[in-house]
Amino acid sequence: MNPTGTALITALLLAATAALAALVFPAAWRARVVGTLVAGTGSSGVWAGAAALSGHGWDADLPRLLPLAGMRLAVDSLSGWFLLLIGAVAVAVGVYTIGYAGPGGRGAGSRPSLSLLPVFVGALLLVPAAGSVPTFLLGWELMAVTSLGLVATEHRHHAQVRSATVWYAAMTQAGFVTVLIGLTWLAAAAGTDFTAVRATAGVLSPAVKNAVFVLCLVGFAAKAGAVPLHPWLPRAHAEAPSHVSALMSAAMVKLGVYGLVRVGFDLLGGGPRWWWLTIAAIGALSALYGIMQAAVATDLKRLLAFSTSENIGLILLGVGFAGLYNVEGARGLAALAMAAALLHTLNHAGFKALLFLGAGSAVKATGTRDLDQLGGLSRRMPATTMLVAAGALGAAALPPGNGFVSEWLLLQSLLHQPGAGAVLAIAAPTAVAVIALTAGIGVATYVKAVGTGFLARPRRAAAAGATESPPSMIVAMIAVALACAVLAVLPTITLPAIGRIVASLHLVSPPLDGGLTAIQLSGYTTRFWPLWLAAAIVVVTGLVAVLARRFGRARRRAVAWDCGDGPLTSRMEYTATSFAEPLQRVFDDALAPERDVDVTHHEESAYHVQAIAYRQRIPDRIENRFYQPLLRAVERLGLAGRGLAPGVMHRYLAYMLTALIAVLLAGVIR
Amino acid sequence: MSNEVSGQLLNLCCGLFLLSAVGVLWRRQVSSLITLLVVQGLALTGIAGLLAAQRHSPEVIGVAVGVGALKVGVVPWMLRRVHNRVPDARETRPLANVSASLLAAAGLTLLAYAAARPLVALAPSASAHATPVGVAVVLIGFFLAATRQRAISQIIGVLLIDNGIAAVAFLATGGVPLIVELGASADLVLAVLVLQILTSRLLATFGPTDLDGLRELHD
Amino acid sequence: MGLLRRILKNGRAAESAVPTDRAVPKAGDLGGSVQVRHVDAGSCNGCEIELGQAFSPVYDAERHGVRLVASPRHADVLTVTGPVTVNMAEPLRKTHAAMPEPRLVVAVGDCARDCGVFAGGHGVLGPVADVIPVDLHIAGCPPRPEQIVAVLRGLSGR
Amino acid sequence: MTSWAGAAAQLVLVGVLAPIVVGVTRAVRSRLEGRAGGRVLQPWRDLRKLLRKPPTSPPDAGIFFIAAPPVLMATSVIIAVTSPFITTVLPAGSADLIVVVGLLLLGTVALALAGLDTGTAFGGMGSSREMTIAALVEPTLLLSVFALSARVGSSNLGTIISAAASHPSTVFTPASVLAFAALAIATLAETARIPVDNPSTHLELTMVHEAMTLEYSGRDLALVEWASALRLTILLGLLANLFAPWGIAVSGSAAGLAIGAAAFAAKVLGLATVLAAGEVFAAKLRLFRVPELLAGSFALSLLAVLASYVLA
Repeated sequence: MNPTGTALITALLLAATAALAALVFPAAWRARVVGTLVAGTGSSGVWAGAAALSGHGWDADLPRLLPLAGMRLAVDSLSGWFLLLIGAVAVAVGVYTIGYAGPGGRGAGSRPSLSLLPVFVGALLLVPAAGSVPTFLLGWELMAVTSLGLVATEHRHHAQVRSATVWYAAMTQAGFVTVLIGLTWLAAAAGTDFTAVRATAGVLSPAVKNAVFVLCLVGFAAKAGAVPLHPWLPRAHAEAPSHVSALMSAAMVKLGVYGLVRVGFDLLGGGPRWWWLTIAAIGALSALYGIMQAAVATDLKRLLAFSTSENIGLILLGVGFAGLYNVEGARGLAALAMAAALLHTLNHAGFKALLFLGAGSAVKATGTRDLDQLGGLSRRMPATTMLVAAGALGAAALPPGNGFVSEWLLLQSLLHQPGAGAVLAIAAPTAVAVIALTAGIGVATYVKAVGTGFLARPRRAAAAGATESPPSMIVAMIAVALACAVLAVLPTITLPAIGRIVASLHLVSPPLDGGLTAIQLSGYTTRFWPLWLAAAIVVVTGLVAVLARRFGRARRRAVAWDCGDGPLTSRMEYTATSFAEPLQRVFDDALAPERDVDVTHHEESAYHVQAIAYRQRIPDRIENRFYQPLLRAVERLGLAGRGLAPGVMHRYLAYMLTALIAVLLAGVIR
Repeated sequence: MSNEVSGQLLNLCCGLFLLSAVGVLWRRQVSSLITLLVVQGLALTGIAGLLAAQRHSPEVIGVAVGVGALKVGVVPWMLRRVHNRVPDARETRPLANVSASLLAAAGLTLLAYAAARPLVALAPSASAHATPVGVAVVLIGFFLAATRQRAISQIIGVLLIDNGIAAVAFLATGGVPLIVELGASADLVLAVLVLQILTSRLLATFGPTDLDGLRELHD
Repeated sequence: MGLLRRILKNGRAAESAVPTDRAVPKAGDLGGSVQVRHVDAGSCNGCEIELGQAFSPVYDAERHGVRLVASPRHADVLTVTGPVTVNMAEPLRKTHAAMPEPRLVVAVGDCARDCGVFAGGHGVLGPVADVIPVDLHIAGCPPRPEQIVAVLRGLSGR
Repeated sequence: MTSWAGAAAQLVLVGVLAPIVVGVTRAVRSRLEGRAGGRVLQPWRDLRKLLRKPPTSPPDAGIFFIAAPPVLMATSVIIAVTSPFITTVLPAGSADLIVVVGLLLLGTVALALAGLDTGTAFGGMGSSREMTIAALVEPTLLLSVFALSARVGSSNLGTIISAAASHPSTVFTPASVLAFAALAIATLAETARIPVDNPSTHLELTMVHEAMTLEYSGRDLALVEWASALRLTILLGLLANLFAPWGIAVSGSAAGLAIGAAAFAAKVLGLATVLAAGEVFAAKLRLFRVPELLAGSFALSLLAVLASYVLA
């Protein structure tokens, strides 16, 4: 069997053995064994992805495995890319779990959590490898269910974990239902096997194609956490144990994007313009709203979760514009936009996994996720702080980081207009404005996260008592940081693979060349040297520091200038809330924070105030505007429903009688 | 017996069968309901006997005898035993008053006739034309169970449904295989036993088994 | 454009530069750039007004490279006015300590030199010299802006 | 080789010219205020003195506080070397405008993190405000880039400037005028000049850029001041070259370099004088009026983009 097949089968087998091992081994050894096996699954996933990307397509038919339709696996270059991405994240998470789950048998190290983790990774690998609609749906539902179990790992400790799990379960299953209807409709119209679907996609009636696309769009956008369907994301990612939220945020949400690209470009073979405009619009909305909520979030993992929504928004913008250009006939630019989107999926997987693992190590050491209580970790946990800073550099899309490369590519694809039609003439500048504002606020968000969360003095005893995480967590994070560095400095190593994927999506290969060290738009003078840029920044900084050191005298440690009176306490430091206050005031009407101030006066006179309580909460407006009324309506329906069954015996018999009569009448009338 | 006489007798029995069901709707005292039930049992046994006679098959005769014993003997006896221990004799406040019940019975009978037409068309034998009567009695029994307050009236409603089903079985197929009949009657006996236990326990704990009293249990 | 007309009408308000008097050896390596941080250690604000005038357009100490700065970290010269009160002793010492090494202290006014009229006052701790080492004294209650500019010009050497 | 010579010349020129530009702004301001006016070389004297003084850092400030000045300086130096100020013939061709915007942002982020790392209230206040303003300036910068590069078809600085140099008619289209206005306002915001922030203020509560550097002293302060001066010169230079590209050396010859240097210095100092004069007539905006100003400049840049479509 060719390499892709062997690699994928070994990955799935390893996952199965890891799941069993988790049940068998005692608590002390469980984390170590499962961690290594998950890392093994991940590395064979990477091997499968790499083999698929280098041209070894593979498909296998296992009819007996599933009763009705049998299982069909088909790995082409597109699924190879996502296998590689998921495998890489799984390797890091596997090694990280060894330290994070730790010897104790509770929480992340408990038997159910550690047995579900490999099954989750296996399901993640199964979805892109699926070759037929039933297998895809199986993998999708398996992934949803196992991740649900993992999110609920610590439901005994906190109440909000339970509410997060309920939200997550409801929205994931609702999303799955829409995908189920969409794909089964497609299968009914064009056959269950992907190759059959591709063949008959051309003859499908536009109405069916539009309906299938809309249903799949809703389901996949929900899984990807795009904004109108995002409420589960900040809850699930914040409450899940960090290694799980790293897997979910870096790998699982990407399968939403994979679904969209597979259905939109590959199976249905492109569609009318409004398809891609909706995707781009959803992308823009997710990017802006996600980063605005992240900018004012004070919970570290909630901030990272909303930032995932933002990056998914950017990716969807890339996919949307790829479709738009394709419809306009500018296949070169379409390929460029798709290349930017794909590269950003990998870059985002890199820096987001690093950030979540770093956040996990900080939360494990300090016990709290609230940025207003952290601080001072740079001296207590130097390795974690530097690694989180490296991740933040990538996430904020600043030059030497890997986020900047894919954002640069995305902007380039928007700057060049192919003899613009009216739609593109308006869409492209607005998209550039959205990306720019998102990047700007994103930088502010990550300065807040790193600055208030890790630097200066600890604000609470929990942060003061923090100690560095166990080595296996640091090693995992270093590995991911190195991967991000390679992606930042040599992004061109991914270009041949992206070229092959884009070609398989009926697009021309992207107009990018310029050898190993430069990204050059062929036919234009736009070029950019990620390698030399990063090297220049490092070298010149070193030179300047050394030259300056030669001039003056030694550095002196002195108490910070406190205007002459009492020592500066940690309460005087800027917290995450105060840091984000100007931004929140600027976007006040978009965020609509809820402030309630209640003043308790002295009994004797109303003029003397005893205590003032001030609470401010920034609600998720989209959730309040759409989801709360929906929930209330469902509740009212439920209450009304309860009235139907008051426990009166003959009320039930009456229902049966009327039903019987109705059926008979129907029989009679027809 | 000539064919034509047995045909008339059969129609007589079906008429009696239907009338007794309507009578059950009409009367309020439980004792009169039980006697009407016995009449219906007799009518049903008559139908079964006549059909057995037409078919000359001993098996159907056995079934007719079994049905007769059960419907005329065992069930009414058990009902009377339950009735004697339960003081609330009259159906005080039925949900639908008598005139409304009767109108409903008429409507249900019409519906039964309309609905049973395809059933009759299947096997257009002489007796099959009377199947709508069985269906009508089933609907009426259902209606009775749905609109009566007393637990016992509901039991009688269930019994009517069972008689209706048996009648349909006999009339439509001209004789019911023994096993089917046994199964039906076994269910019947079980139902009556359970209801009897239920009512006696209700009686022991709550006194009058007015179903409205049951509502407080739920809220 | 009333402002423009007034600028053109006023023209240059600064008087001719004041001759410098004795130079201070330690100020040698300031090289014409003096950044001043002012601390009011309990003065009656008479000297503050004169110090303010020293940086006004008329006397314009800035032409000699002297600039007021916000934080002692950025400062080379610390100007202190008024007798050092009990409460201001510690802040004065902290400000002096916060300044990077080649630092000078200029005591402005008689109070800074010998507590002037407030000598023996209830809250007065003593002259500036008792709290931090002083390099230069400017006499006068309050000293004229020219005297202040002359000393500052001496420090900057331009 | 000429490209390296060009780059070296550019680095030296911009490095030397930057403090002078700040000196000129201060001199013009004081002259307009009726003062005798400080020397133009005064900032150099300040730098020389500060470089000799020892830096201090607060007890719990980590690596970020110490590394920020060199990073800030490095980003400015890299932009100075790679962007076409004197000549378009540079070693790696000229920088991409988006990379230049990214590097400026990297410098701002380094300083903001240092401000937070000090653990003082002023440092936090300064970096919070600086990051808010930087977040709001970013769309204006990138949309102006869009307007300028859409016309030429490439966001490479050299291409844009040589295209503008070769046929000057494109410089006076409404699109580039609007883009110029937008970029001018963005420059004021980036370099913390008057309407957004007062560089010579002493009241910490009103500071934005200055508050982050309160803890720096000695050579750290020198690096930060020099880098800020460099950023001012770079942005003024970009404004000058993007919208008045005459005199820039297109060939690598020494004479071309000299003319280019002279033209660049003249243009930048001219712009600095105009900036200083404008500052005398303007007053610092309240912090929460600044977003309205930046929204205005964003609207201008959006109009520039639409104009570049409709009219170009």
